[in-house]
Amino acid sequence: MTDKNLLLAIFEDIDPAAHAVDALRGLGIHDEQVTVISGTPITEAMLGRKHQWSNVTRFSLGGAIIGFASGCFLAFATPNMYPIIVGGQPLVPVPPSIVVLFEMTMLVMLISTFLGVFLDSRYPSYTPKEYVPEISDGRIALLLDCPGDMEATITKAMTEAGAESVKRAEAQVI
Amino acid sequence: MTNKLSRRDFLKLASLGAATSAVLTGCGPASRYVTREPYTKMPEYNYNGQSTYFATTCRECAAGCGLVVRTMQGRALKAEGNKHNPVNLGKTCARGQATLHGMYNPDRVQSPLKQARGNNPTDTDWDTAISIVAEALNNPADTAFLMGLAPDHLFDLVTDLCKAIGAPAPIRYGALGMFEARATLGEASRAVFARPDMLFFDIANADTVISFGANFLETWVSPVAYTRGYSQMRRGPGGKRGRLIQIEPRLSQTAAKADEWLPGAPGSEGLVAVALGKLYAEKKFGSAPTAFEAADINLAAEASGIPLEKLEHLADLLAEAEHPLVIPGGATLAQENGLETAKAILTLNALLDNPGKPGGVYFTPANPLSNKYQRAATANEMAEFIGKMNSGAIKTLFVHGVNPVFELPKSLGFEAALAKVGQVISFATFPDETAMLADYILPDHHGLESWGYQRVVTGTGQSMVSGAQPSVAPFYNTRATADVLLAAATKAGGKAAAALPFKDEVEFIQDKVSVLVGAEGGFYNAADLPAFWALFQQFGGWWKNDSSLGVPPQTANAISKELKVSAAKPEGEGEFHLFVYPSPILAEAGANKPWLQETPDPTTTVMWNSWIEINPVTAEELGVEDDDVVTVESAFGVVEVTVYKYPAIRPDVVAIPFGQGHTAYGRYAENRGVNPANLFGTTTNGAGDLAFAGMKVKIQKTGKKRPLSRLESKLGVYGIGMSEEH
Amino acid sequence: MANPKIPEFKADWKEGEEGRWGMAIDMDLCTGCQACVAACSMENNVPFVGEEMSGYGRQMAWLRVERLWEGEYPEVKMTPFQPVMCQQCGSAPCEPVCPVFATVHSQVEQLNLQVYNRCVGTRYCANNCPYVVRVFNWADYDRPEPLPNQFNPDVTVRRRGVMEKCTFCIQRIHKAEDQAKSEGREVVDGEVAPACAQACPADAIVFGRMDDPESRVSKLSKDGRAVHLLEELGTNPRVAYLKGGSNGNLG
Amino acid sequence: MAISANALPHAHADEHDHEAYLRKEHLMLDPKPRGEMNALVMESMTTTSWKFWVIAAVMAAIVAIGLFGAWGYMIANGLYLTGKNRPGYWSLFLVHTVFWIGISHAGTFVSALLRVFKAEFRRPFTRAAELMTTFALAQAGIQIFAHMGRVWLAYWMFPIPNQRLLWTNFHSPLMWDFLAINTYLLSSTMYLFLPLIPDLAMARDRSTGWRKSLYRILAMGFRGTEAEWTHLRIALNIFAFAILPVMFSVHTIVSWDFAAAMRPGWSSTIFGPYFVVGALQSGVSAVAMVVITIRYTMKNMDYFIRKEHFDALGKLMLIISMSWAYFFFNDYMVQWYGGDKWTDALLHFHEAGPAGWIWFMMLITNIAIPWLVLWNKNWRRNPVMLFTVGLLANVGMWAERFIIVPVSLEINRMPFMWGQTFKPGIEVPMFIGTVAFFILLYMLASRLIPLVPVWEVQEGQMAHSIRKYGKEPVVSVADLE
Amino acid sequence: MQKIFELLKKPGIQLALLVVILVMVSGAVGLFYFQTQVPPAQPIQFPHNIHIGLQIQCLYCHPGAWRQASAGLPTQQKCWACHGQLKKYWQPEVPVAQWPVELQKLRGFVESNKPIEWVPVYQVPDFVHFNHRPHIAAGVNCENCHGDMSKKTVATVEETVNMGWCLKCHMERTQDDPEKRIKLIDCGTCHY
Repeated sequence: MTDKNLLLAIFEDIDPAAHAVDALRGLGIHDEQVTVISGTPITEAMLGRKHQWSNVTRFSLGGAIIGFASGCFLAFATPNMYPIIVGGQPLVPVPPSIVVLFEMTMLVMLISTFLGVFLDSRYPSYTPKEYVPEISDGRIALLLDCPGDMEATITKAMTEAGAESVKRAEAQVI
Repeated sequence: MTNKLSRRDFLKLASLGAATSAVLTGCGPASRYVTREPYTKMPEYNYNGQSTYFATTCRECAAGCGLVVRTMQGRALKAEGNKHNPVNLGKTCARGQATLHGMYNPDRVQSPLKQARGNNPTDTDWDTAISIVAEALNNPADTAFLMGLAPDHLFDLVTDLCKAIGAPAPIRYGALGMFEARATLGEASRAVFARPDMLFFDIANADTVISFGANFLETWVSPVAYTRGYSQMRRGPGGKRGRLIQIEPRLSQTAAKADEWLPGAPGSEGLVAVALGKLYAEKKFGSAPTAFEAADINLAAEASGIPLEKLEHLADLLAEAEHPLVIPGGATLAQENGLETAKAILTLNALLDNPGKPGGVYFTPANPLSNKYQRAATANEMAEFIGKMNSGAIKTLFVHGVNPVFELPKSLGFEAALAKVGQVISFATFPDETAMLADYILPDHHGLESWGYQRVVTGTGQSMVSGAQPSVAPFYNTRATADVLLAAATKAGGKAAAALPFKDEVEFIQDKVSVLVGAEGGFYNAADLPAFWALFQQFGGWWKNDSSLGVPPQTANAISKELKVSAAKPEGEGEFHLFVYPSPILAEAGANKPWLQETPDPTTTVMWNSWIEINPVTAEELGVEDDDVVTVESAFGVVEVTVYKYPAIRPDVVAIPFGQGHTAYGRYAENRGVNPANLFGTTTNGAGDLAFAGMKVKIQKTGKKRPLSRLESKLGVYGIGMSEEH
Repeated sequence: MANPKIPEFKADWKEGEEGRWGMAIDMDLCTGCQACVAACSMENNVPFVGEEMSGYGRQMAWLRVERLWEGEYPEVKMTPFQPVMCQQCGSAPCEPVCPVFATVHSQVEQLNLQVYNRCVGTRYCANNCPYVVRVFNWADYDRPEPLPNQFNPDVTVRRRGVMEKCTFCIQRIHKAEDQAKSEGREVVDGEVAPACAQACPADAIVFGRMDDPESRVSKLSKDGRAVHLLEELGTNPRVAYLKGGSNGNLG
Repeated sequence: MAISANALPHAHADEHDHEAYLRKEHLMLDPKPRGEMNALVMESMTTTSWKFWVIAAVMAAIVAIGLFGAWGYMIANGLYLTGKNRPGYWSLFLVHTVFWIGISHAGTFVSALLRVFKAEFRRPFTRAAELMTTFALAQAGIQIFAHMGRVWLAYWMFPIPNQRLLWTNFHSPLMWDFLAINTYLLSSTMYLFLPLIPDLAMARDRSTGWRKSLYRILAMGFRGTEAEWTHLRIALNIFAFAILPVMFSVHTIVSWDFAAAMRPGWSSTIFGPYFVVGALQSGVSAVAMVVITIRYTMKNMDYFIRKEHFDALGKLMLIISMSWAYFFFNDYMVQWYGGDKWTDALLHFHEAGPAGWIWFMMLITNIAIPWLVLWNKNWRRNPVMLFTVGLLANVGMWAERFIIVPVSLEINRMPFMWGQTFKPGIEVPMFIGTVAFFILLYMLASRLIPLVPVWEVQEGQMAHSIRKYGKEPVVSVADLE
Repeated sequence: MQKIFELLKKPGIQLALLVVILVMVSGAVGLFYFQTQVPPAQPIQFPHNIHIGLQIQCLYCHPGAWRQASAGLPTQQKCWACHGQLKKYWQPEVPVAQWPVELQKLRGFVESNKPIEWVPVYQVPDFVHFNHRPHIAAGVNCENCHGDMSKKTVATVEETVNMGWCLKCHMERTQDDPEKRIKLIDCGTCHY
């Protein structure tokens, strides 16, 4: 037995889970020590937890900037690297450049948004994790990082809050 | 002789590498590396990727245009006009441009062949071939030569040979000669100007030209020279743009360039000419001379379908003109009344007082080599010759430069007569119809591989002979016919050997042109033969600097003779006049050149096939549409041909171009289109020329369809498929 | 604000700029004889495609002689023969639409270039050419031996999937320029002629330097009879067509 | 599961009936426990009859021969096998490219636009529509590549450094097209994948064997933590907003391929929106067809897809058909009124030329039939009727592209070079091949990918409830995000 | 064995393996391509070094270079013009069989009167129209492109001749002359 344990409490509905979150706070468990896992997106607010931090928007913004820059490179720099005149048009045509800028901005922005999800969520990761398949059937699970000595207290509090089951979480290949 | 296809041999994985790199680059098969080095000791300059140019003479027709052939590493790349040659002054026609497709044609006869009239051809060797020729020369009385209109040096050689051994003189024939009715023109010239010469019409300096169906921009006599003349006339040397009026049943390419096209009925041109003469004389002098006195103007208008006002208008134009000129065309003379028509037209020229004046009619200059003008045989002469063949009097027939099985009207029965000839020896370069029926094909070089010369008959006022030299080494195991004959003559010995004591063709030609060494007034002068010969090759011939056109004698005589012209009586039954014209692109012998086949006809833009031109109104009456196949039937033959609704043809006339319909002659010509010569009859005119333009034919719908390949868009050009209103 | 100058958006050619090479075609003289078509095909290794293909609009000639019909018999008239080849537009609509720079404008020769080996075959240029003068290699056309002996080594042989068009015989221009340069002079008028102009029996096609006001072609192009095809499109073509009668022109 | 709207106590029987009707009608009001729904979806994926494989095999054969076989043959021999000529340099390949790109639009439209505007009926078939986007774009890509004369050099369109020192020509609408289609293909694929992750995790949790390994790899270790959901939701929001302008830009740029050209009839400023609406017309119709097909061929789909969806799609189709008619009229009107003689000739050629019947067919199938059928609620909700209208609208849109590309190409400013004949060539088997390829891909995907986004459906069901205002039970939706 | 499997499961190892495979494949493709670029053996292993050592100018045997597009390869006459006079070998006491092998080959060509089929080493593709003359005129020396022939026997390809290589030089040499640069980077200068 270590001094820290991972407990997995499974709830059937949102309300008991919210109660459990409150109960945990009462027991002095920090929000950071609790991970909520659910099969359906439920907002932090539903459980009365604080807002989750996400870097995806920053990735998007960064991507948009990189995309714009690469668009600029393609539209403004490459024609000058080997100047070729076509159709009596200027070397760097303004209206077509706007198309290039737009498409490149969007492309890199969306790619980096996508990658942002991956990076933020640490995808892909196939290492064993604490998880039970019932979650994707609609259960809500609280994954508690609890001090070893509080295990019994917490288990009891969870059961009281309406947990279906509380057990030691074991990392498994999922 | 190496014949490397591709430099890509040098890639180790040759086939794979070549294929992939060619596909990847989208370019190839490597034009630059098609090397052909005929000489083992190639001159250094020839080795380095520089072009060498050889002046020679075009052999696509008999006009004698000068060519300059660009060659590189022993292969000919391009035929260009010889800018010194007075006939074409550096210009060429489409046929001249495509001449290389003849030389590099995949279907040439590659070595001497022995065959049983087209069956079981087997290669033979030249020694055997020469002994066979020699044997025939030993029996001169039963030997006959049938030759084309080019080249002249060979004709001269054969003439000398025949004279020496006592064989009948060689006969020349060419379909273009027939289409131009040259004999008729000569006869008319004899009657009007007292000399049976080829005439030169000075279009360049005329200001009003009325052409009776002379398609001088297409195939007539010397098209490049006359096109140049036309161009000068339009620019107007005197600051006045010349005017051209064409009277012809269908709008030909020449008529398309005319200011006015008058669709005169075939056979009525003589009447029109005399009517014009009368109107003109009355306008200009108040009364008409004897020749035109009896002309019936109303009859002319009625017979030709040209309204009276138009005739008056033409007479006005002639009267206003400073340099009026009237030209008789081939089809116009190829009528039963053709000789009278020709006389009428020449007399009209006499009335216009243009003979011997700028913009008028001249005799062509005397040729520096021989002033005898050897014209093509007429239909009558050919019929006579065929009769001789039929009678079995000819044991050996030599054929060179002509394809009578294709070019002669079928009705004359040449093919049947050929079967009665003991032995036929063809010198054809291509496996044409006649060659296929020969016992031996002893292939001559292609024109660009040959030595020779051509007397220029017309097209320039300068007296000239156009020289030919090989631009490349012979591609196949062919041999110059002159060399074959010389070798055979030597072998035969006797008179033949004595008459032709020449080592080879070149020596013979040098002997012939040696009369020009030191001649005065030439483009160049050379004191001795080697120097002359070098210049002769360099400039591609010899010619005088100044014009030496002959002036026809006083014309008063001519206009005081009465002209008897009546409308032509058509031959055969049927409701349509058949108008056959030589295809401006293919002419008589262009059908085997793929690019000529693909060059669109100037007026119809049709490629690769034959068609029959029918007026849209007539077509509607017949119930035929574009691309329908109809049968055209004359008393002598039937052909099936596709309809082209031609908006500019008389409703009672149908036209078929001549040039297609080969049954042999290589993959590009074979079984393509129809040969309208199969429809021709046997009627001849007063000069013995075939009255091919006086045929009547029947047309019947077959219900079949055969789309024509045309460049133009029917939709855009005729608005087919769209109604008029919007 | 005296004389406000409107800035030019599409800036690279200026009104009145003639270009370097030009052609003038006298339609009064052109007899439609097709010598130019044949000459061009022989010079530029243009393949022939056979009856079916050519009838289906796949003829490869770089040059065609147009004519239309007007009226009905007997008042029928054929419009003058009009050879149409690439007009070498100064402001060519075909050029900007190529995604890979396969058709570009030569700044030196002021010609419209087709770089065969760069072409990927989108055929946009052909669509955008108002003169419909570009042809596409729909297949590798068969030229049986020994016809390839005739290939002009100065001109690339094109294979399937590549666009091509009239080049004003740029190989001849280069050769003449190279020759002139090695002799330390400029190309003189009449020194270089494309195959079509060289062959033209009626001398209807005149080729030469447009930037030389004394050259035959620039004089002809300034003639009152000179028009340009589809001038209203502003493509600035380098081929002038002389309409009407040729009275008093040329010497 | 019980995260659901509980039924209110009922006062009257008819109220109860009305509520029952509402529940029967709306999927969002007819919640099932999540586990049950999961089971339904899993079952729909794994229940495969032999007929399925027969059809799949036939499709695969058509793809192998009609598409790849024919294409390979064409690459080896040249484009003379097609019906193209001068002046019809572009023809069926471009028609089919535009056709497939048009179809691809609906996926994004249904999924992103309706997501942005929270149109709840979208939920069960967003994935089906997004799959269509990706697969149709693949077909469009095949057609574009087939169109190229030298497809093996297609990479020259990539703006990458190379030994020739040459870059690409950004003046060219084709280059914009290349960029836009690439952007669209990549972003729509990502947009398909992101919301798929939770469903893949679900499938991972309830499958065994090779499926388990496959889903395990694809789900990438998704558990459903708050953080994961948050990232996903934010990303989806960004995607939904950003992909819409991309979508509009793609079809606008496709239209610029034509509109930027200097051709009568093509050079039109209205082409952008006209093409976009046309794309939606064919795309939404195709979605309707796909949805109907799924509903009647796959197991358990009758729960997820209901008449309300047919109804909604029918309404969409009607609106879009009206807009299309408007844009068509707009384009025609302006060209007719202000066009030069060439445009006049072209418009006349459209109606009176040899392809005139296609022009009239386009008007009938795109305007007359949708307007006559879709106004009626019962007809709209009739799957056979809706399917037929959808099919005809697609035929009509094909006809529209046919009129715009090859038929318009026949008319140019050189009447001598107007077109004269059109023979369809190898494009026909290749088009059939792409249709088969599309169907095949879809069939295979339906075995591998949960076609219904279960979590989205459940999310929707959580948010819906029936509230009573006065005596009327009213459907209300809560904003969960 | 088990350990290897365990190792293989590590993403880093997998990535590294992928990179190795990619490198090998591209190497193989490159080698294949390179192989196709190696010219086959010359008919005569001509020793450039000896001839240059004898102070024979490049342009003596490749005279086209200064006046035309193609530099040209010498004919057998040109070779024999000198070699036919070389006293060293013409002595009766030096029979042909004792000549250097390559010279025997040359004599073979002369006797059989066949052209020497030299294999061009520097090949530009068909669609590139290269011209030696302006290069020589601009002062580019032979060795700039062909390498120092005085150190080589048979010619080898010294530079990767591709468009970038051409352009690099063209751009470098025209840095101060924009007018010339336009000419030298114009597509139509080489491609037509």
